[in-house]
Amino acid sequence: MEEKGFGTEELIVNMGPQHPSTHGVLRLLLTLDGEKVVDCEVIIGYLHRGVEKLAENRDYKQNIILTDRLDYLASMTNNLAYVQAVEKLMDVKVPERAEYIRVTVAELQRIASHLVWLGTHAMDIGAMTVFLYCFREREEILNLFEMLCGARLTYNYMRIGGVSCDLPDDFAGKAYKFVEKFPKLIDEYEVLLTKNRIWLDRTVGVGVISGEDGIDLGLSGPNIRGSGVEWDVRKAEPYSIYDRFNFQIPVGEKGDTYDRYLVRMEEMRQSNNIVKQALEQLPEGEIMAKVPRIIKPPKGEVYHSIEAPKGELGFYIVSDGTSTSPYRLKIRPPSFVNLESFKKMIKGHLVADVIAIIGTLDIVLGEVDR
Amino acid sequence: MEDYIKVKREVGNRKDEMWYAFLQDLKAGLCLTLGYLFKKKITMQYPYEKSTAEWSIPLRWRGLHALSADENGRLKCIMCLQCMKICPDHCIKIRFSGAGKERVLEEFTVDLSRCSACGLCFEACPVNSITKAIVPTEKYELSVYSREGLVYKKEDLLKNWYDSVKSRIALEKAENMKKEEVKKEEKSVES
Amino acid sequence: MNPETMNELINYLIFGSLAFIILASAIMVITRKEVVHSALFLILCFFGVAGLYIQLRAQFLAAVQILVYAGGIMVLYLFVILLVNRKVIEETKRSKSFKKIFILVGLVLLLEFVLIFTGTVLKEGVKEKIVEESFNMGSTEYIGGILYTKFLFPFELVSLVLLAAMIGAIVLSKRKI
Amino acid sequence: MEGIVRDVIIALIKIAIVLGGVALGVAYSTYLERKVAGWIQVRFGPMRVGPHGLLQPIADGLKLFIKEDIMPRQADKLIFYLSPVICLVPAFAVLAVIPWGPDFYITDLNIGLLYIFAVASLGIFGIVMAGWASNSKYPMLGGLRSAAQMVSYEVSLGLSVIGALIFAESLSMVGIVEKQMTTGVWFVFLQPVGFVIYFICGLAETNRLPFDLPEAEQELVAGFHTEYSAMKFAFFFLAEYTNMIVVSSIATTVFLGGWGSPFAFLGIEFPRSLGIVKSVLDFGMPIFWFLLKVFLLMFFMIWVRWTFPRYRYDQLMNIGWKVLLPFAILNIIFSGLEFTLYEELDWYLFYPLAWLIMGVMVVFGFRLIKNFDQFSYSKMREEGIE
Repeated sequence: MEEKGFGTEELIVNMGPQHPSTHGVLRLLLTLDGEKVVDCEVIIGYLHRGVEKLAENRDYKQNIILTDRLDYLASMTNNLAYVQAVEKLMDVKVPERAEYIRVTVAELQRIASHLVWLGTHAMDIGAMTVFLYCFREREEILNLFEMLCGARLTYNYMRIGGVSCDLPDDFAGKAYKFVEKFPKLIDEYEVLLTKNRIWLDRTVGVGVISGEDGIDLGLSGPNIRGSGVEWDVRKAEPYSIYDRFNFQIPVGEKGDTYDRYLVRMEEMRQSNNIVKQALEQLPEGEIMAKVPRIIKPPKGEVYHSIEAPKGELGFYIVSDGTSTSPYRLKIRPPSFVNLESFKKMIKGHLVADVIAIIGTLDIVLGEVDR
Repeated sequence: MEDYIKVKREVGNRKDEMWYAFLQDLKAGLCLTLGYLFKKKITMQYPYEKSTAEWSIPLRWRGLHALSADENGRLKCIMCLQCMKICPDHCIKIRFSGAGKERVLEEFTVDLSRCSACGLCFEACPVNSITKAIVPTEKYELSVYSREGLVYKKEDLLKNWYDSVKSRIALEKAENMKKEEVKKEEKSVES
Repeated sequence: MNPETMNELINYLIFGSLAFIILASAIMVITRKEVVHSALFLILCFFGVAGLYIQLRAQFLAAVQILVYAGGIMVLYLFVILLVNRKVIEETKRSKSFKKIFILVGLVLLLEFVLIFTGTVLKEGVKEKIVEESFNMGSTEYIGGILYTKFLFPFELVSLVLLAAMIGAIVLSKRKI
Repeated sequence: MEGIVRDVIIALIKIAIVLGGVALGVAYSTYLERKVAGWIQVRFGPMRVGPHGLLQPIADGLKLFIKEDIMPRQADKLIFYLSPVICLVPAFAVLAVIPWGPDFYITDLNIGLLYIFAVASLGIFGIVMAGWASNSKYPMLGGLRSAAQMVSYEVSLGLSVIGALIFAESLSMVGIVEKQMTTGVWFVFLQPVGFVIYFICGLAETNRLPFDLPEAEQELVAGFHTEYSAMKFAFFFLAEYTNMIVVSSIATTVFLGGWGSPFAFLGIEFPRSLGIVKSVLDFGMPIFWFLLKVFLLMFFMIWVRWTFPRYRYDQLMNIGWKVLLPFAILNIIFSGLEFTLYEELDWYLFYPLAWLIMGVMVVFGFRLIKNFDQFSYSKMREEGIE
């Protein structure tokens, strides 16, 4: 009998693009040895719409709606990043009230985005109920945004030089009510997860990535803060009016899934805090700066990045000075860059960890493929 | 205040050992969900129920387009083509005849199959007498059986306006303004 | 027809059908091309044997037969079959030396059966004695009692052997000690 | 001759009642599952079909009945057809020995519990075969997982009831209940650790969360029944819920006093003056108590499912072999001691002592197997040992 015939064989499993827990149309080509992942190839591009190319043929104002569709779970921050990039290019001073409104909605958006992350991450690991609790709270934020700008997902709210419309009368009250009760609800999620032994088993030591590796791979956002790297654009290079608020950035130590979970949970609390402060300090005044009706920035180029819920979101815009549409627009999407680390994180883990790690990376395919 | 804080990571704590041995972590979760069993439910029974005490469709909702008319039933549109130009998806089509002040609106079509509900057309409209000329309504049930059904003609858009709550609000506002004007005139006459 | 002959007839009918199931499924086991099918028929065969035990009033044995053989061992067989590459199985099946061994084993077994049957069952009076003795043999109490009195030493010995096997399995499966 | 015919007819009637009842119970346990899930998640659950969605199970059944039956081209046809049946039949066969009431059971075997374990262990073939026959990768992985899972947990499941059996001194299901009635103590009070182990293993055997790895929908899409549709899928579904009922009924019989009333210690009896009502109550109340206990256990299973995350495959194995099995064996050793104490001591001495020893056992056991315990396993990784 020949001995080589009894060797084990690797199994190649195609996970996605249609799979319940790849968070969209991500395709993973997994090579399995039993249940162990030996190799993994990440295949993207199923949701490519050519946003960057489209932007070259639309004017600056119309491009705002394209940014809505990048990370469709956090349209507000996408708007903010783009709008601020153009403002930087044109050197526009945004009125105080608009800045406060921007910070309020951006932080509410961060909470909403993290809620979706928590819900789907927990659901991938099997805790269905957390998902519905999270969506209950997200719904309230969406209701607020709906009241504010008339849309629930693709807001198209920010404008170059300010915001499109002022807060409705009852917005501040409702938002404040939400902010008041939200920390208690975070505690509830924590009861279900933080100390639960199953949750600990599934997350502790899974998908570990060290700070150095994270920096090498260009990780950003909660993903790199989970590894103990103190990097947050809001603190490192404060944009808008973030330097006026009292808040802290949570940082993990080990860089595993559990740390990233803790970081995001704490981030929700801090964001909640910022919203509270912003609502309290909200000044009266204009919501739009004086910008020309047809936006034609001077010749030049600009890169501006903000701290989106998923990480550092940057817009690089080149203007030729004569056209009303950008000569070139390049997006640095956090999800796309964060996904790079997937291969490094998954090596040697089991099939079940694949989805745990996709969950912890918090990717949105709209942003990955653009 | 420090900018960065370490998260509290309590894994494998010695003091929690007995807590885990007697399954207390599981008990805590179970108690929470049991509590929720008897709490008030938040589901809205759509389509039987279209609004609740907590939520109803807001006035700013970017729903179906409508062409607004004044209290005499005349379209407010001045055929400036601003909305057509700003629309990123080219879904508005306007045709008019005549020139100058005698322009007549012949065609105003909104193709919802292309529309991405960005709301730029509503914003671009320069008309501002109580409402803009093209306004979003609160309607959100837009499904139809054929693609042709998604193309809204001038008459449909006007009908949308009269169907929506906004026309009533606008009418009330207009009446109020008239009354106030009348009052003002009376006052000025008196003085 | 009086009740006793009726009972006997029913007994024979049951035995006949069980025997048929056992034999037929046993033949199927060795003739099927697909190994999983063979495994399924083997389970059926086990069931037939369990049925025979029940007819002999050895309910405990029947239950254990199903629990251990059908429920435990066959699952492991299936597990192995699912894991092993089909090609390997086919090659093994085609190999001629294996066939020779199997035929040899079969012949030896047949010989044993012939010896046993001529030595016991077919002898005068033995059958009745066996029937009489085995009337209570199958019950749980009887087996429990006999295991802990008459066969205590062998029982303990077997458990020791099993323990050794268990430790051996752990040591073998552990890659580094 | 007449006797045989009568026996057969009575048996058939009993079987019909039990199977019909259980089938209906299964249908409505899906309703219960969805309702409880809904309520826990602050929603309503099914509401549309019938008042409060009461006809939902029937609508679901009809839907599954008229759905297109898809057969993968590469599948092994015979086994693909057979495996849902193989899955369902043992689940129903087990019902034969479950004593719903003192006079209401299909049969009483003197090896009752053994029969249940023997037959119940067969359901796994359906799953493994389904995984293999589909000839597709996700079902295959699901089938393999379930084979390993069922085999592992069956061991602890069997060992966990032995403590109770020491006290019952019988394997017959009716005998076990009657023993609890005569001594007046439910075995759950004598064997809480055994009960907990049994219940956890029961969750694993029925593939319920946190152990629903064979069909973990987030990883393996639907596990072994990914390729199944229509009635064949319905069979798996039926089998799963029937198994839930079976596991709950065994727990009720062995640990929770079977049909015994929880208020039996008050010594209340229905007065003779009630006449025929008394005999109906005498027949009906035990069945009611039994069903109530089964219902509560099933509710608990559902409740657990909608609260916890899911274990990973290797962790599941670790728990089965390195936590539950040592505890089950410890429990057996303890049960021997407990039985001696039970015979020797009065109840006011016995209970505090037994429970104290039990507590010490749990603590000691947790410490002893700590290095294998999942939670400490995380801690170990935390400290970088692995």
